[in-house]
Amino acid sequence: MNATSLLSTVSGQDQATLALEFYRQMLTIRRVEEELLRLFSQGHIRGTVHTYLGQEACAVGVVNALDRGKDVIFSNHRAHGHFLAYCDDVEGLMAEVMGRAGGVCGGVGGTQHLHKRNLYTNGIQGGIVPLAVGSAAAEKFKGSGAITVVFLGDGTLGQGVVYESLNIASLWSLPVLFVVENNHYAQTTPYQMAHAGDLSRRARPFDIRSAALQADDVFRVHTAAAEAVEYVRGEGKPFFLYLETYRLGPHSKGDDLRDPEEIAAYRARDPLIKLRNTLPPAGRDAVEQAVSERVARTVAAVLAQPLAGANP
Amino acid sequence: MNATSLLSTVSGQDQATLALEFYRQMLTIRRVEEELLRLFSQGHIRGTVHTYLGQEACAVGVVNALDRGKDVIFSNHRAHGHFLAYCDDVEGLMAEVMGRAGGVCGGVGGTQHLHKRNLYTNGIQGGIVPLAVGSAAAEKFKGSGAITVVFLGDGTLGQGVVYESLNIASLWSLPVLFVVENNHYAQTTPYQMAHAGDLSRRARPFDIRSAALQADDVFRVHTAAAEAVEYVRGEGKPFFLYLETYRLGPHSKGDDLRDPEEIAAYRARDPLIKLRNTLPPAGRDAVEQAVSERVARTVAAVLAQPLAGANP
Amino acid sequence: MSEFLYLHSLQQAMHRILAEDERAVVLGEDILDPYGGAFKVTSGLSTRFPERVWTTPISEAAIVGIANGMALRGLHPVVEIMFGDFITLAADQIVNHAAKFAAMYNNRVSVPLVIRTPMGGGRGYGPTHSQSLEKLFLGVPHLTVIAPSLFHDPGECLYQAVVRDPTPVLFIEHKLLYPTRLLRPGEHTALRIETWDTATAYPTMLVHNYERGEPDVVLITYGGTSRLLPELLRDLRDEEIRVSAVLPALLQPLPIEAMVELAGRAGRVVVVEDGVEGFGWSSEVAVRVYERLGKALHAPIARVAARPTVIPASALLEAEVLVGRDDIEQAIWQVLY
Amino acid sequence: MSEFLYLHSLQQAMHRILAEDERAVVLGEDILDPYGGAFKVTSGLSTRFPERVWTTPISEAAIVGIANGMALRGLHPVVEIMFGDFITLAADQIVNHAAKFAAMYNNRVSVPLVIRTPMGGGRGYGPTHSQSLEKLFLGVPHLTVIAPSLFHDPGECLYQAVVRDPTPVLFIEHKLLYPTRLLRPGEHTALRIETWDTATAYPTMLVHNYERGEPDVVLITYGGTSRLLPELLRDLRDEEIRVSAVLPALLQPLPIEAMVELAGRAGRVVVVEDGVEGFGWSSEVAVRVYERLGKALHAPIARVAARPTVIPASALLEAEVLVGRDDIEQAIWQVLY
Ligand SMILES: Cc1ncc(C[n+]2csc(CCOP(=O)(O)OP(=O)(O)O)c2C)c(N)n1
Ligand SMILES: Cc1ncc(C[n+]2csc(CCOP(=O)(O)OP(=O)(O)O)c2C)c(N)n1
Ligand SMILES: [Mg+2]
Ligand SMILES: [Mg+2]
Repeated sequence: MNATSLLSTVSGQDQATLALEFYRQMLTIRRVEEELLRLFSQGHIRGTVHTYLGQEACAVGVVNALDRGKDVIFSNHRAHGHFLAYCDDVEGLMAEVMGRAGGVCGGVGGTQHLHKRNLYTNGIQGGIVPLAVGSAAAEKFKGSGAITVVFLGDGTLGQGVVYESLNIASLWSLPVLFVVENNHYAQTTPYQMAHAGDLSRRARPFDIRSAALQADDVFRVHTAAAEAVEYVRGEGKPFFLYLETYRLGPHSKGDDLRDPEEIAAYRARDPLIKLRNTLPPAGRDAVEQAVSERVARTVAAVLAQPLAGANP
Repeated sequence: MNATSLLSTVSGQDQATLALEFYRQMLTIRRVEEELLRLFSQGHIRGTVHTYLGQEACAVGVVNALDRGKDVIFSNHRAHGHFLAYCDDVEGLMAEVMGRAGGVCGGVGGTQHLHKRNLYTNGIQGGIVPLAVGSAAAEKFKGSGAITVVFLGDGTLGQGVVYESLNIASLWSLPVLFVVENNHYAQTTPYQMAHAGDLSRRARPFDIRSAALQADDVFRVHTAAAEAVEYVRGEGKPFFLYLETYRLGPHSKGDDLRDPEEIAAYRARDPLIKLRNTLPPAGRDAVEQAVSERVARTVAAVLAQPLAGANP
Repeated sequence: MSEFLYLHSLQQAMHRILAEDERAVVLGEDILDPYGGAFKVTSGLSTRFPERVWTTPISEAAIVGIANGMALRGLHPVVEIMFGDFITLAADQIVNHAAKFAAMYNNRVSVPLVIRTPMGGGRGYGPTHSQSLEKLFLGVPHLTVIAPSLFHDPGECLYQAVVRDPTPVLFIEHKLLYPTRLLRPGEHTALRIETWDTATAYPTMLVHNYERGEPDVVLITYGGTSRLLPELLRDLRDEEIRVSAVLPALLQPLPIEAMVELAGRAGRVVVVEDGVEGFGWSSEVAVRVYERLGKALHAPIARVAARPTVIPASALLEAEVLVGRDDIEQAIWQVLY
Repeated sequence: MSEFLYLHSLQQAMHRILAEDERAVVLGEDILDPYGGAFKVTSGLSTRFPERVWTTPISEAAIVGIANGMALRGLHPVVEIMFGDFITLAADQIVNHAAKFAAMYNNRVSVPLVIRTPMGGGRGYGPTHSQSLEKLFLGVPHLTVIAPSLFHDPGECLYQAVVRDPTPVLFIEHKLLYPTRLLRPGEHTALRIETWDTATAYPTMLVHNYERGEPDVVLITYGGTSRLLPELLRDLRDEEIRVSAVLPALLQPLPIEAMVELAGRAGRVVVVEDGVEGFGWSSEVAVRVYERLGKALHAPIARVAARPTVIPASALLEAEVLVGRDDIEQAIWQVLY
């Protein structure tokens, strides 16, 4: 079934099922990220790890509006959420981040450089945006019916190649969905210190249809994404979906220099909690237990894997 | 006297004088460019030469709104008009383009790479745009009161670094005037084939004040430029001045593949002729004779110069 | 065949590529007919294959990025960068994207991208339109760099790069070669032209100005400087200097065997590159030859390259900076005596 | 002084620069306090000089372009590129702008710009955050490239680059040096550290593991690999191998004299660079030494560099690719026997 139409056609019963599934996906992301931070602090991960804590509604809302069987996703340094929402490969992801033999990229890529099926990430801000446009052009050329989605952060709107890409996507009528996650910061820089004007309007002069919304409600995101996907696929044109969200964790593993009060205020509006509060306790508990067990099991399994490159 | 205020304060008499001076400047550019094309076809110029035929009202209108004593100009591959309007150094320019010892850059730069006083050009589309922003920042930092102007073509709006620059100029409140000359083509590409949306709105999402106008009337351009300059200097903020113009000559020396009817239609609206038609015959004739003689004299003088790098 | 130019070979190859490989698409600035691209390599393509030839805005980074995306998704994109000088704008897409994906994703993808671009001076275009910037990209892992000489079949090299090569390829065309007649094995009476490694897609060509015996000196070079060889080698033959020129089409990875083999026979070696001197192709070639031949060389290797400065627009100044016939000849005399 | 790290030297220099040179300004991403930049080189600056430290959007091309404009207009901008891997995005501004203006405008302007950036792997950051991309910019005319080792005074080099050097400078800081203690002449009991050319701003340092006599082998390297030398040279001394290491701060233009002089004394040479092998710094160094010493060398020069592939994120794979102590040691044994 095409996810795009999920919301409009589902019955009350199905809607409840969907809510639990979204919760499962969001919670999986949350638990995996928390585990990764813990494993990092215990020395099981080197380098860096950018977590998606607080932004789960974006990935889950958008990716569930896609056709996972054919659509293409480009993502960035903060990709775990997009990756899990897309393919649910917890073990492949954790092993990759932890440099184990079973990682999706064999331990070569690491956290920022992931690939599985039709998902590709890279660690250069903005660099993957034209790739998404090229992918959209290729899929259009092949007549596959696939659309391409690219996730980018507020800070990444500083990169010129993003505007080159917006222009060409619109000029050539390409089926690409630009999803901006404004999580308020680029590393330490509040978006207001990096950008002039209203970020949600950046695609306007290129005649790209846009929508802007608060991304604290996964269903709101999903509805908007489904509409955007329908437009992109149906009209064969780009769309610019601008999501206001907030990063609850540190930029990467390090210090968090933001005002703790600000973080606390956003924590009170945590989209995961917001969704949780709408769920029937039984189903919710079952999901929580299943996710916790799964993640715990996976951590153990990954820690038992040999290090990537270790002689067998 | 600060050129910015020229128009608002001049009497009828002065206005007539100004018209003749603008005509002299525009005609000088026109004659120099025509000579360069002729010299090119005669083998006196190698490489390439991008002429400004038909766009003279842009350079003359804008540059006369500047304070030539301190303001800074960045320009591009099609810079002869900006150069002459700024410093009137016909011999230095022609010698440079013709590879003679007396060229402003000693024959190293050539047509696309000019520098004199506070004017700088380069042959990489878009590359000089952030330099203009940096220049504006430097002059602001030094407290010189100078503003910086950068000329760019419609095609050059394809370059991402332009948007990076617009964002930073606005974010940092820098006194820089972006002047887009939409002459309808980038080399062979009509601007509609290279751009989505309305080009004159490209600076909007960065909260940069903009104005768009037909540039066939040098006084209209000059008035708009003077207002823009006043805003940039007074408020210390960027401005985006979008000029609709038309290139009457070929892109560079080569074939012109445009529809001859289209060119003829624009030739009928030639801004030089338009201005000429408003001038008193006596003054006009005097200017024409003076310019013709000057250019002829200069060509002879330049041809008499040794080639750059020739052993004396 | 005497009119068959380097340019024609590339033009024909582009037609053949699009005719035979339905995954091939072409992107670049001003490449549509009737203009057909600044140097006409894409001439006629947009008329014949209108759906597969895309003229682009002036957005070098995005164009290469888009082609990267196309290649990842199974197409065979060919990008034209109008002047090689502008490749700097695509550096990130080449170094951190095209060349990285295969290895970074543990060899589960390939990026069959070809970037074609004209390099070189000699036409008075000045500092930003005359460089030979391929040197910036030599030493970038997993990037293939090709620059056929006039003794190659440049169209065949291009065909192989687009249709068969799974790696990203930077394909260098020297501006001064476009209007030059190709000299293929068997064609030129005064020179003996051989293909060293007939089995590879990007062969190394050997050009000798003598019939039998061993060379007095071996000249290793590539691409644009090949235009200087027919006359130079003929003149040197008149002086009874036996020269073998070794011209790889492949700059990277470096096919060193032919160079070492010939260099060993002469013991005297000149390495010439069109770009500015220092940290370039000729540095790596020379050091590899030293490493392999060591004391078997009769003289230090002479390296010839452009002077390390900007390339001036005016004729005399430009000629002073660029590599000319005389510079090579002088280097040959230097290693001989 | 035992706690005086490479990082401290740079931090102090930045403060001194801004205090003494009123034309100096600093631009970069996330450089404001309290964060003070990803690697803390700009720590404290924005608090003390709030008007002269500008945090920027993620716009590497524009940042360097803006700094170019500032430099042309008389300021002394220092740009921090957060990771050296991102320098590709500024390649056009470096190659076709910063490095060209002076010569292109017939030496009527100068571009006193400094771009600082951390390079190098070893911290598990993966393929796009671990490279040593300085090699891309070696051979770009009129660009000065500097990479002080831990035997240098990196802060003094930086000070000279910003305050006195009229050319555009690419200033390479290896990530693994930041937390490393500087070893200056006279300071280290086990090694003899000398400054070769005391008169220049960017000197070459000599590090010997013996007191008198001639070296058995000369090790030529720069920057980050210097961190491996204290232990390696001590161990080799225990094996009674006399090693002199030659470490220029200046990568380009290449200060060849010290290298040739020392190499000539030993006749055995190892050249090491942190970046991937091929067409790099060690190629040019080795070829220049061959050219100057020729048959006076007792063995072919051994070159050591990283494997030509992406730099993996995970520990063991990364270590396989990067240059380690053992690679250098092995090369030393190789030239010795
Ligand atoms: C070209 C480039 N410049 C700088 C960086 C360093 N960097 C990594 S993440 C980041 C902030 C990105 O901010 P944003 O786009 O808002 O994404 P977020 O981290 O908030 O998800 C920066 C500057 C980079 N990876 N690539
Ligand atoms: C980065 C770069 N890409 C391509 C070119 C080749 N080129 C020179 S002029 C030109 C067209 C520029 O069009 P536009 O900006 O409209 O200026 P115009 O020539 O119309 O004045 C092109 C593509 C260049 N000089 N620089
Ligand atoms: Mg952000
Ligand atoms: Mg134009």
